[in-house]
Amino acid sequence: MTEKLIFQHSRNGRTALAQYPVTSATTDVPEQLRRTKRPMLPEVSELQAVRHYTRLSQKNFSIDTHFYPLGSCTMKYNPRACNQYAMLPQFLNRHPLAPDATGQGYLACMYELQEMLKDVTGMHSVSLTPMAGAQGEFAGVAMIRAYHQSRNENHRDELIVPDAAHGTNPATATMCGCKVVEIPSLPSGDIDLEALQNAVGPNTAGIMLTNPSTLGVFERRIKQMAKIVHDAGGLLYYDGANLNAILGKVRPGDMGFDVIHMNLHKTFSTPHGGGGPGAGAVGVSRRVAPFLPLPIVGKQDDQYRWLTEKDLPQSIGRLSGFMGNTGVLMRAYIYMRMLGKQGMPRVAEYAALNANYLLARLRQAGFDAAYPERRASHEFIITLKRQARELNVNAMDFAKRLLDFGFHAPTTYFPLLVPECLLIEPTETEAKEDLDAFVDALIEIQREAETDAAKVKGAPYTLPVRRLDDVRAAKQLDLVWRG
Amino acid sequence: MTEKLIFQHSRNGRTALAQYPVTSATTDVPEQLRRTKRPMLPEVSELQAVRHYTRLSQKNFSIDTHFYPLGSCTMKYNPRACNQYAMLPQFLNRHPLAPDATGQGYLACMYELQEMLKDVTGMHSVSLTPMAGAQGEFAGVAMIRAYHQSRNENHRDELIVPDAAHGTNPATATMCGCKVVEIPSLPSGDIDLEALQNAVGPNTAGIMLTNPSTLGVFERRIKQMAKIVHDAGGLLYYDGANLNAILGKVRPGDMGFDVIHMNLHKTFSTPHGGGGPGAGAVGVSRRVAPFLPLPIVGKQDDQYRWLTEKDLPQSIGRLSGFMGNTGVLMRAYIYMRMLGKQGMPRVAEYAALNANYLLARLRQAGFDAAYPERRASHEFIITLKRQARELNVNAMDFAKRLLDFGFHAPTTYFPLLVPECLLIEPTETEAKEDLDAFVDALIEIQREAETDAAKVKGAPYTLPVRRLDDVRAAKQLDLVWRG
Amino acid sequence: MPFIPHTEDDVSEMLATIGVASIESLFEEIPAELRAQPLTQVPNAMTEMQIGQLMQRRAEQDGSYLNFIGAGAYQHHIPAAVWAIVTRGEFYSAYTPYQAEASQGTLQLLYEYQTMMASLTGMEVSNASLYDGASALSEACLMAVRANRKSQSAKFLLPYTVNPTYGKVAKAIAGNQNLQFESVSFDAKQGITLVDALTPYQHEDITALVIQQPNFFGQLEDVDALTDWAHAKGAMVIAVVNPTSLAILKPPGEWGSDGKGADIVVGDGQPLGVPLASGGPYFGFITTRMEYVRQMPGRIIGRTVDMEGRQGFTLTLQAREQHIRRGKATSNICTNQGLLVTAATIYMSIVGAHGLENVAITCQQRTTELINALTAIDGVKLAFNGPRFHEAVITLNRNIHDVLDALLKHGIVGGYDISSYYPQLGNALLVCATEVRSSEDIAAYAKALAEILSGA
Amino acid sequence: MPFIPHTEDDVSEMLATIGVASIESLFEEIPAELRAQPLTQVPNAMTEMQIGQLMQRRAEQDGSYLNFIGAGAYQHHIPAAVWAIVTRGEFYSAYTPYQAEASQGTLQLLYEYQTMMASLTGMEVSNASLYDGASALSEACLMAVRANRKSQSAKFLLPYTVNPTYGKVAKAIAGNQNLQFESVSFDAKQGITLVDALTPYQHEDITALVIQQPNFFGQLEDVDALTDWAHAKGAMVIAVVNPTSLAILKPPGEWGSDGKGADIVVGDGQPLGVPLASGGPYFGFITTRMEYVRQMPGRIIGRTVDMEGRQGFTLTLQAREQHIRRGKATSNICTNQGLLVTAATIYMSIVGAHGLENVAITCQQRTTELINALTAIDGVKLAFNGPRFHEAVITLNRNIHDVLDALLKHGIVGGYDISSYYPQLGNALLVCATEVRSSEDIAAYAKALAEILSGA
Ligand SMILES: Cc1ncc(COP(=O)(O)O)c(C=O)c1O
Ligand SMILES: Cc1ncc(COP(=O)(O)O)c(C=O)c1O
Repeated sequence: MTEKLIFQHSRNGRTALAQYPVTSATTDVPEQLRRTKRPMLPEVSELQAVRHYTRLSQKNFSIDTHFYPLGSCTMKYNPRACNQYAMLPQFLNRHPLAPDATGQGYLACMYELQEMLKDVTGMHSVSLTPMAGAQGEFAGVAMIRAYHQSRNENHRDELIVPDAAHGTNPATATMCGCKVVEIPSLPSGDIDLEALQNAVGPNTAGIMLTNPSTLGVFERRIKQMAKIVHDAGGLLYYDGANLNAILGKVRPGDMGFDVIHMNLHKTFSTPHGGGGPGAGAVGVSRRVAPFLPLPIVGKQDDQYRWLTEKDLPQSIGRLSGFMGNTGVLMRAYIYMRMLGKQGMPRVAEYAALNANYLLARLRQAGFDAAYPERRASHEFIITLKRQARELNVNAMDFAKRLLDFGFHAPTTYFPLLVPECLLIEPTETEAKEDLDAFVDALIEIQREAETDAAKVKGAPYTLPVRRLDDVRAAKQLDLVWRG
Repeated sequence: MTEKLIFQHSRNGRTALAQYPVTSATTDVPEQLRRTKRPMLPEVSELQAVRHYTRLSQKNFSIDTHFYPLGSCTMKYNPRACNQYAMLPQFLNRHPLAPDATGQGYLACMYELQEMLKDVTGMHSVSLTPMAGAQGEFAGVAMIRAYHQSRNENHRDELIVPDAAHGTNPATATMCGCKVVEIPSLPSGDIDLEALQNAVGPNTAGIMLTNPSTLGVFERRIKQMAKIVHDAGGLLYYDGANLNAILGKVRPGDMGFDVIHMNLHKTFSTPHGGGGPGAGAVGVSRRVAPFLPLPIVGKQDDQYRWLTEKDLPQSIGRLSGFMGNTGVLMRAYIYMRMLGKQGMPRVAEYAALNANYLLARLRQAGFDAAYPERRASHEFIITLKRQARELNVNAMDFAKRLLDFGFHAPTTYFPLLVPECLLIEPTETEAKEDLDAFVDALIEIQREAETDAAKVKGAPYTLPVRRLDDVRAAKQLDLVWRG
Repeated sequence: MPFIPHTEDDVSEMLATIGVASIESLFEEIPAELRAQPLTQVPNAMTEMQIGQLMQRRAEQDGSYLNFIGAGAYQHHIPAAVWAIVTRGEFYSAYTPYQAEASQGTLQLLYEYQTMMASLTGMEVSNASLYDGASALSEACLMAVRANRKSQSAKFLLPYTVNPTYGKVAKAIAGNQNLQFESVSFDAKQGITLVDALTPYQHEDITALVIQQPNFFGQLEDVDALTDWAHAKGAMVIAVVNPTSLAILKPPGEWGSDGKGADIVVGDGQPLGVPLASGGPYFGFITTRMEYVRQMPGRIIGRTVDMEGRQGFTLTLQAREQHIRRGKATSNICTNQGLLVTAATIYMSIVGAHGLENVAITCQQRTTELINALTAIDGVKLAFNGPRFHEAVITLNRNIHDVLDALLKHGIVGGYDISSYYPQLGNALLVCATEVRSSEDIAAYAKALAEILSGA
Repeated sequence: MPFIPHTEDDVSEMLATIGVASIESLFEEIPAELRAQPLTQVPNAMTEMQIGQLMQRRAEQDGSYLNFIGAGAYQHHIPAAVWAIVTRGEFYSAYTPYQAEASQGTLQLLYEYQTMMASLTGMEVSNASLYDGASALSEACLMAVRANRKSQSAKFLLPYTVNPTYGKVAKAIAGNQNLQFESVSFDAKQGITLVDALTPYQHEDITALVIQQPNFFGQLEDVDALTDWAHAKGAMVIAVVNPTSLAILKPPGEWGSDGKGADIVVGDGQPLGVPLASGGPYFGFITTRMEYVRQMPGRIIGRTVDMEGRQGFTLTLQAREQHIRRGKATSNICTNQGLLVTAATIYMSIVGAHGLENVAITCQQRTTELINALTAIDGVKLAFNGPRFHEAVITLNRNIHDVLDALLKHGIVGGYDISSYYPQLGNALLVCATEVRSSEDIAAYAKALAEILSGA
């Protein structure tokens, strides 16, 4: 059923009276500064709001309701404990600018989180402040620039980015005023070292790498790459979106990376919330440490405090109004404490097991792996190029039809260089029988594609809406409701 | 989609390790007292449990998702604040047998709840301990018996119960060792006074009445009835399931009732939780007060404490292991404080407005009211006798078809004396346009019944299951899963 | 208006449709002299913010204590997921699943619950809940009167080792139908009921013997011997059990040397994911053998199929219940404790069989640790020998009330004073430590108690 | 294993299917010399019970204070319903709505959110969120460079009355693309930016003027005059606003004597249902006019129809975004603050237009009450005259740091020390009282401060 808009439940004068102070006063704001017409906020009862948004929620797929193998997104179980204990009243009611003395419990968590993240990444220092992966990337590249500037190498403004990179990588380079130098991947999925060698030069600021890459394979010659870039005077940036694949197994610091960001909302299982919030903590090697973004938690004589510009005068500065997405950090902290030291490598191990198992089963079922010679990391790519060509059923069609089978679709059409790709990341928290059911569904869809392609192309059928008209959405812009 | 049973997700050795203490110890329980085979509890991951029960929940209709006009059940909005503040950690972690000194905040709420309930019912004293309406009835009838016994009128064991009464009324009488004397209702919906006069006698313990009755009308001659019963030496029991209809407008104490129970899970909006818990607080007139069930909160010098057998030696005793459904009582307390004194009569007023409006609209649409000459209380009865006879579409069919329109069905086939009845209670928290949509649905179903009866009789179509085979359920008993 | 959506326009349109001039007219059938005066004891309305602040203050007034009381309600770890799901609107704000098709979530969950409880207790069938453990015992006794066709007496043996409140409740509830309860004394050394104590009733018509395992003192009864004694003479056995303990204790369904087991099993489900919350809401469970299912009180869910042959769930055997059978029903219960059963079902699913076993073992260890720490103190003695679960009676050389008061100042709720129930035990205190009490907690208790008893 | 469902059987079957002998083999492509050593700084695993107890202790260590700080984050009443719904798994654990058909819940909510924010700010379009208010200002500046075709300078006027942290963040983020920020001084009496202070820039190429309303001091700027000045010279106006205040203040979309309004509006959405939580997660909002929509950063939801003509919602104008446009995108933002927007949307729905107005008015009253109570104390002065919203600067005759420390002992967080940002103001303290602060709270503050300042 189509759900009305909340505004369509609205009636003039209807109101949830328990929810705001009653006052007969009027404002003393001078007339020329005053609002004259009420904003169009809904006027509904509390029940209407509760019912409306409860019903809306049911129209979502989510980890809590569906297998959600969205590649590059690490949709693993978000333990409920993380939410419950991050939301204790004392934590929620504390003002960010209240004295550190009133937040020693909270700061202890943040400090320990910094320490744990250093350990799992092998970096020298960590700042928790970036509010998502992309802001972590921004902080990282800004630090790389600040590092070069501190050495009077202001001209180093070229960032090397593989063609398989996530869009945030080149976009970040631009935001930092850098130029992007793209290098290709080889058919094996590894980076073309020769191209890299040719790409570096006196203007090289560094390289942005994801390892395992977004192609779902581990970059085997990472040490050689590090040497090439370092020899050219550049730094290595690690995009930590795929950290889940190697947690506790290899550390970016040991691979030679100078700067990394982590997606705590992936690897450390904080919820994605239908788009966010995330947390993109950054880690750096010793030489980049002076440039870390503020604030950072310091510890002195068993007291914790936020470090400021005075402590870190070379910092690239502040990236948020306060301390970043603290509540997300709390959730990540709780999760990491529950995993413990033994739990970290286990994450990578079972993520890899699930991915490689799913890959093996799909290959047995006749699907084409994009990198058939390679081990999967925590994710892998199936290409439906053949199906698209022979049956005129493409990756999008498979994706939409999967929804009817009760599975969220894998990531489609990313990375861009693999045609008709499905990037599949099961994560370690899914059970074998659910992976098997997913394989069965894909086999069934393949069968449908062969016998009744129109059925697949018309999917989905069982969701609140059929396939949506994206072209109309972009052409006849309807971005706010006008009644 | 059919949801697997949780046991079907179970695998030997699968476990949610974060959720229990790890121990290598074994128990020192002597062998002959020890369990040898593990119980068949699910062995699933935390995610599997979360996903399973989240998905199951979506298969329910509920107030938070649907209009739920279930007559006699007062399915009004359950404010979320009641849940949040009843579940503050200090409240949840307190042991019931901890000293009263550690529960002064909680006891203050309970004491004030007692005071407020006295006020809205017009009774002399209140005990909060009964755990649902039926246990409140039990306490009430037990008190009536204790009262008679205290006057050496042990023989008074006949309880008069109108034919329209809820099943718990006669069942309670039996549980208290009383005999049930049934009296009929008149075509007007009022009790047959003559029959009442004939029914009373020297063995009369009392009468159990719901007013407004389950026929959805106010018993107009309640004063006369009270006189008849009192003159015969009996007491009047008020079944408070319908208190919502008259809250703040008439008080049972003023009508002449000696004992009442309230359904806090109806009138005071505590959640029904898919079947319970409830809270069936009882109120009594002064002469019945010594017999109240324990415990009760007393106040002395600004300190609160639980009264015991020492304080109330004539009490009928204890009905629960501790203090009754305290968490439900907390929620009712919070709700009552949010309504406040002005909010109480408003509940009755708008409940009556909604019921009478719905009745008027349905009558205009051609449906038959069971008591067309009467005002509706907070609920009313439509009889589909005509439809059953002429179209072979009965109340059950209408009810099931309503589900397809996104409305929970009204109460069907209760009270028993009105054939093919729908007992409809919209409650005060529903908006006019939702009532209108409900009327539209019934009109449409009526149209379907006239043109395509099979369609209505085959309903529902859009729910997780079609109509269920109740006969098979009762004949081929399948009450536990055997793998 | 809080919780009322009507606008002025709504009201006038609705009144016009009804054909009356004012809302007041809707109450015209109520005799004028009965109309209520404004309320005096209900304060003015508070906003949600105000009541929230008040409740927060009251919660802080109650404070947080280290708790060492069990006595029928046990503090356990509850996975955060449990109440996050329980309080979802679809479970929280649904009514009894009368419309099965619109209640499959609740119904399937209850069917799963019945399966779990039957298995945990070793019985064949379970209902969907009763109010609490104490009232469940009353219902079990009433049920036994119906089920034990051999017995006419309606007489029950109720050992002193059964929770005394359960006894009080049984008398208050079942006493009205003239059920009689005879107390049975316990062995002073082991704190359990010996068969010897039953012999006076050897030749009486006894409807059922009640056996609580672990008993009120936390001690383990010799359930096989007691069960054999009862069954040999045609009495039923009603087991009162703690569900956590059943992860390691022989299930009632296997009690007796022939393994035939108890006839009816009841208990309080609180330990399975329900917070202490000053006493409720908890839930009572009852399980029995298939042959007695029609005598069982409360709702029962059955699995069946729909018109298309798909699996579905529905209320069944309703002819036992008040809404059908009225005065002849097995019980008057209607609203039960569904939401708590929801919690317990999710709890059992998450913790699982292996987890529950670990919980039980850890509780037992912690209590042993507690006993060792406390009885190491001068003036503290263990009351009973023999195996126990996670509770024990200790005796002090000082008035219990004063000691508990003094402990409170240390932030400790030190146990439940049972001296008035069992004067023969002297200054007897029932103490309990579950898995939530750490070794540090126990040490803190021992330190405070030592201080208090040494008169420091 | 916590959160991992694999049984031993599963593992061996899966390895067999893959055709390897051990899980370790799956990592064989990783050069051996890179393999990690066991972790040293990550402690052993805790159970949920243990971490829960630890967090409870840490929360108690933080304690509860009466808070009088605002300075960009405001304590408001949040209806219990808001977070009960926000934390439902379907909202909480969903990803970005890339598969529109499986994300209609989130998408429709975001469309409703866009509508509310556009209306609240008086603009035509809104995105679906940015990280927070401070970073939103940076994005707005970058957007203005793209949108203001008349300006080549990338130079911004940033009055001192704008939250200083917002300025720092703008420099840290937008500075990398060589945007320049010029500070503008404020009137010492009224604490607002006068047009006079802008005249030095009269003949410079200015890309945009930033106006914060209410400004960092809580004072109300003469937004019409400032807007007129900017627009007259071809500079854009970027408004930084508090959404609560917009219930009573002229929306930026109407600023200026011609009512044409600001060009880009940003702010922090925290006051709309998001708890303080030591600083986050909050969310940034940005709204603008339709003509600039293609320059706007972040996700945008559009309403469209499905194959059957039914209403549906989807991400649109994605060609602005990094995943399509990569190095040429309007911003690098990907993950945003969706869950907080969920909270804000539900908050605005429940509180409503009338409610938000009452909240705003009450905040203003409370702050007036607070100022009156505090300035009645010897040694306390109000820094600025003129209209304000719910914050004010007071100056003390004592070192602020010491006073705040002393207030802490009374359980009071007394305000935000801005003396280091604005040395010219002396011992300046920014104080705030919203609707959650009662008259008693305010009296308690005044009493404690009087005591401290009188040197008692
Ligand atoms: C490989 C990769 N890099 C970077 C990002 C950006 O992270 P975020 O969305 O948290 O900004 C993502 C995720 O979206 C990603 O998958
Ligand atoms: C009229 C009436 N009386 C009594 C009851 C019994 O109340 P409870 O279900 O709380 O036991 C009900 C509700 O079910 C009822 O509607």
